Amino acid sequence: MKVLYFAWVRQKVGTAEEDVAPPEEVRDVAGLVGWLAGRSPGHAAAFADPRQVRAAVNQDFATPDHPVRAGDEVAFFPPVTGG
Amino acid sequence: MKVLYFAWVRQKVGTAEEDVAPPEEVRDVAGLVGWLAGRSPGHAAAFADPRQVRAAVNQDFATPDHPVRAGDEVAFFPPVTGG
Amino acid sequence: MPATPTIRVQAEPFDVGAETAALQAGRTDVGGLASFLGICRADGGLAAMVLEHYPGMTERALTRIAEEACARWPLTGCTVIHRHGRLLPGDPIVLVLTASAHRVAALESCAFLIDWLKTKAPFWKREEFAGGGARWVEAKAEDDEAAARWAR
Amino acid sequence: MPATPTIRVQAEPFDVGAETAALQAGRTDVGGLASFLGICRADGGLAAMVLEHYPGMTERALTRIAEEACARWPLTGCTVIHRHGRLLPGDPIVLVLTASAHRVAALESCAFLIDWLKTKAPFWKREEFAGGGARWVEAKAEDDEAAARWAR
Repeated sequence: MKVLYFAWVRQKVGTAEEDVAPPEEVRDVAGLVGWLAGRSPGHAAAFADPRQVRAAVNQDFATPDHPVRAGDEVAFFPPVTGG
Repeated sequence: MKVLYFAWVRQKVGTAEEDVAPPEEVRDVAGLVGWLAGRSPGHAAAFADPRQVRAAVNQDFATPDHPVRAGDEVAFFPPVTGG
Repeated sequence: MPATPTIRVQAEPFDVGAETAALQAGRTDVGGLASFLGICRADGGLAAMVLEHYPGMTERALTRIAEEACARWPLTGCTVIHRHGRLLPGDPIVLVLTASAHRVAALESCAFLIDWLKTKAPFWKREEFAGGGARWVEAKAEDDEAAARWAR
Repeated sequence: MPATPTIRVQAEPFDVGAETAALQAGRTDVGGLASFLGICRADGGLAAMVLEHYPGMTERALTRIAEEACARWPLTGCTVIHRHGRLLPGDPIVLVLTASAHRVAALESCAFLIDWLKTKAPFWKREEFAGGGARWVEAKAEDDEAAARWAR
């Protein structure tokens, strides 16, 4: 599973991209957030307030209950501010 | 008093501009329309349906009860269609 | 102080890129620039469009409409250019440009300007057709309705 | 058939005049062209704005938003260009252009596109200040509200 980070989420995690293999119990975005938060202090800081973080699965915005599977591209980032 | 005509009002009257000296009883736009309509068959045709004709006095849109005086610039034209 | 609008009534074409650049030139407080460009369509065999106007009153009416926009919205600038004379299908007719620190002010004032201009600026369109016929364009009730939504 | 939008995500500047001309080129059915140009402001000592985006998803999101506009309004064409990377005060950031036979469709769809883009396209702005500080721009509730008025 490829995980991407953008903006301050990327800065806090300390990397823009990583390949991860979460355990079987991680079945949705919320589960993945919980599991990723345990990987490093940077991850923990990035996900400290999950309400501030948005997600996309395979390049579509996704809610916390959206399923994630091996092979997915999952991204985490703050609310968008383009335009 | 200078009277200007635009668009099909101009075409029906047959002139773009004329100097007129209406009698004293002509005190407002509606009175002027009635008086002008009697000047020629072209004028009569232009003002046959006064609801189709708009007016301006001294370059501001004016209603039929707007006063007109010697020295004014009065214009008659169809509803505008610019833009 | 409200911005001073730029108003031009001309037979010549205009340059959208140059007018856009002019509203930004030398300043860094413009966050959004909205524009509307009206173009001559070739509907139903239209060969040409002749735009008649009322010199003097036209400039006066456009200035008043633009000043009203500058008073209602916090604009940094505003440009209205309207052509007259004979135009061919594809030719630009009118350009409304509004600049502001914020997008909503730019977008709303641009829509306001074109809606008001359609009902308050003394222009008349005559359509000439390939077959030789011609007719004066009639005013549309929907244009009055569009302008009325800005009344207050 | 709805028009096919033109979508570009690029570091380079764009040319408003050329993009406007491109939506008209070779056709005479365009009666109105609305545009919104977003520009980098120099608020509060801003020295530069760095725009980060999500390559791949960005193009996908912009295409989806533009296709939605082409489905909702009778557009003859639509262009969305969004820059990324480091921008200076006065630099253009985003261009939305919509063309239609009728002005209301062009104006409404242009406002729709910029409102939706602000909440649905994966861009993030980082402001850098003359003093050396920097901060990520926070999303605004008013942008969500602006986008929400197009929900149906």
